[in-house]
Amino acid sequence: MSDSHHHDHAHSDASILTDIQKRVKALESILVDKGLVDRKVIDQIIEHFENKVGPHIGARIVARAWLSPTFKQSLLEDATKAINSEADFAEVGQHLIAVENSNEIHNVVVCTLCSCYPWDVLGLPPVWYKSAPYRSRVVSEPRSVLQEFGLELPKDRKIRIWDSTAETRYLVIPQRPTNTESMSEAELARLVTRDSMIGTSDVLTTSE
Amino acid sequence: MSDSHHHDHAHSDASILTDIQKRVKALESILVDKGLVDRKVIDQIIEHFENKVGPHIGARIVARAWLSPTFKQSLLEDATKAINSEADFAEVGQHLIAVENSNEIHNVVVCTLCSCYPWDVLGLPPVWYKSAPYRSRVVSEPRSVLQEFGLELPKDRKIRIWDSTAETRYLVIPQRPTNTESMSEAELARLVTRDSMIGTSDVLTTSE
Amino acid sequence: MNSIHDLGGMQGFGPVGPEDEEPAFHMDWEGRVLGLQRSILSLGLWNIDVFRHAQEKIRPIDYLSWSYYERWMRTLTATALERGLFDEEELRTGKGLSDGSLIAQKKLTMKDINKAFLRGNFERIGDSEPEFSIGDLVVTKQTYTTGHTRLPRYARDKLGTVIAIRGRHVFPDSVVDQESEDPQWLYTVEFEGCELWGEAVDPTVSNLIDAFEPYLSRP
Amino acid sequence: MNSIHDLGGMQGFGPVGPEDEEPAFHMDWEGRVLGLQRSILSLGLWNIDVFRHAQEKIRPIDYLSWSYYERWMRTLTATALERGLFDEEELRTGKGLSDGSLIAQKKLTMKDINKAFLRGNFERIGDSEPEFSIGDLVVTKQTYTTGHTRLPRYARDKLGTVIAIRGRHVFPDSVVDQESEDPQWLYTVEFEGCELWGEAVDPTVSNLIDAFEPYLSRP
Repeated sequence: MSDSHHHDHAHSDASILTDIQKRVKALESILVDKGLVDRKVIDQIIEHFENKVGPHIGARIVARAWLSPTFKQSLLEDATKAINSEADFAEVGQHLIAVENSNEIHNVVVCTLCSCYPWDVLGLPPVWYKSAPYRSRVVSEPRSVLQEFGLELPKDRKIRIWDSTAETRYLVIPQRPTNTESMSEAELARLVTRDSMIGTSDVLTTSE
Repeated sequence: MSDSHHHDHAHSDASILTDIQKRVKALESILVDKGLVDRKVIDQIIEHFENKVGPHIGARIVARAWLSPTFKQSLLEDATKAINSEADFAEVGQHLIAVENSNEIHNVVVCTLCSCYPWDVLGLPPVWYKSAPYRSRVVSEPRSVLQEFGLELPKDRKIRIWDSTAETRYLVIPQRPTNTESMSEAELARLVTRDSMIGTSDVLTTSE
Repeated sequence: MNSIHDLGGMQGFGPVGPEDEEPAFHMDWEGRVLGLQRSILSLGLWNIDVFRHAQEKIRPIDYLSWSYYERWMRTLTATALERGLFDEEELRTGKGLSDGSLIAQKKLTMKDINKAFLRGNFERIGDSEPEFSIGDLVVTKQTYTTGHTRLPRYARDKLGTVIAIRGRHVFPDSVVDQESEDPQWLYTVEFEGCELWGEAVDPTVSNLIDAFEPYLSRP
Repeated sequence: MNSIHDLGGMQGFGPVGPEDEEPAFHMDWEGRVLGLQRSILSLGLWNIDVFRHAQEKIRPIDYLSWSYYERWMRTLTATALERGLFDEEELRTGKGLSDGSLIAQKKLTMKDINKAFLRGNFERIGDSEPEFSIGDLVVTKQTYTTGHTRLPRYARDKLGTVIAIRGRHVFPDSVVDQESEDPQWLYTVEFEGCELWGEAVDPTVSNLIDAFEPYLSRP
């Protein structure tokens, strides 16, 4: 990185935007001119991440796992295979690993080294997931981090912090809330938030 | 630290100066107004560190150690006591520790956690000593750091890196160069550079 | 390398501060950068490990100052320049002056765009057997390299237990340092929190990493 | 705490870059800050450990952005404010509005200015005997605290040898966390470089730290 310029909060937003926008535009133009990149492809990638993938995918997977013990078992054994075996789920990539919360264990996912995240089932990671505060502290003081998300776990609940250091990706299967026996998969899926599949929140309850 | 403003290389020097100068002036004025600080005392502290203390003090100590085996022995046993026992040296503070270079061992001093430095014998530490590049790398890759200072040690020379993590302070006694048998203490002291007493350089040789 | 990217266990960055109703992108150019990153990786000239290592080489002050997608943009630009996708003059003028087809053949097109949406498979089936079994105690390596590693500082030289074998995967350290896939067995290793953080830490916590076989030895 | 100040073993900051003929101060205000720091510490309201910990609490991005004396100035200001040497209004106006003699009596004057030039003695003679002897093998503590420690991350949970006993000293961790001097025996501990950095590292290197007794245990 030979360019030593960096940005400061004291700069006006306008000047940051202009500088970065110019740089991004230049990078794209050069690569398009050289025939290495297609603008329509970039448009389509943006469209995909803005509108196609997102936590609704993971939520349906979780809801199905709540409803079907067989599916849950397959999911815990090999999540990629389990999901790709269901006809109505879009294909997901390799080495997705599902980890299940219980009354004994709560799971939390992080990537301390960069920003590894199960994009194909949760969409783009939120800014906080990629931020220094989360990446630094959730491995060493998870309870204080979870409290910032409003999640107070019982004191004796075991917490497992999964650091995505390789090309495996982790999806948390949160606990199914009580009083949801009569709910459909679609109704259940609406309770499953993005953060509950990262492990930083509980799912919504029916009363919410 | 509630103040989140910070400075950027892209700012003009003039605006940095003005802002910091104002802040320093305000801090000083408030404390003077309240009778907690005396401006003349501050002037005198500056005068002391600009003109009184500096590597010339350490250099004389080293030169004397080269000339007097008895003094060197006392210095290695308790440097503060040894220096304070010599009538013509100014008093130095507690727990100065002298470490001697030899054909077997080369010593280097650092403070990885802040900027601990033997001020009373070397004066103010240079900026590089307090900087992230030095503090981070000299403990783990000393030879590459020493090379940046132009110091190439023999490959089998043992290197001891002293990290000043407590209220002890370290002074390196460099090796006496050859062909200096006829030199006086004052002449020898002129060969002893600041960096040679930190361990990042050799002393000057007579030919220089 | 032990740069600022290796954040696990550091302190002082303040509260996490999640945002309500966060959009996919906060600014339009962020989406362009993501699209460029997927397109450039699809050229097959370097992989995600090289992209990650390029981010590790960002100066710490810049790493903390730049936003996430600014880091990407700067890293893409620097790596593309280094690898000859374009030159300084093209970067200065913002115009591509020569045909890129000599550099790369595997351009991502609308026809095969799904490749950009499906995570690649980094598993490489081979003859070797895994050295460790589930339940084995292992000690992670102490290491210091200017190259790339996926063993975080907080989990080095620590005693843990193998809880899963994940297959035989492309080894990121070798990809970056030797441009070789050098597949290695991958394990999930669990550490008691107090092994990593000391006795004063919450005893209910355990930490897990995915560790490649060269990171591990028997205690 | 494990903040950015704990730099030992990190990478990515670039070359050291010593300056020729460096002046004592690069700008006039730096000297004023040093004079203020010595004067304020002489008030006896807090000691150097508290001053150091205040610097550890600087946000990492600020720690890396601010110059050395800017860090001091910011830290002095923040600590003085916290400890009631002045209030927000005085800071805003730049004028001291009330008499400070109620806050501190030990003002540094021209008569006793030499106190500012002589390092204090942090040794505290007491009854306890040192637990360890020269030549003893010791293991440093694994620790994680939001408080203050003088045990760097790179030297935690490592095997070393006591090479010197330095006396019984004020314990910085207790000074900051409990406002108590809590004196502890202080040892110089030597570690083989490969114990800290791995087998690949230059085998001629050893690292030494000054470690307080509570940091050490027997292997």
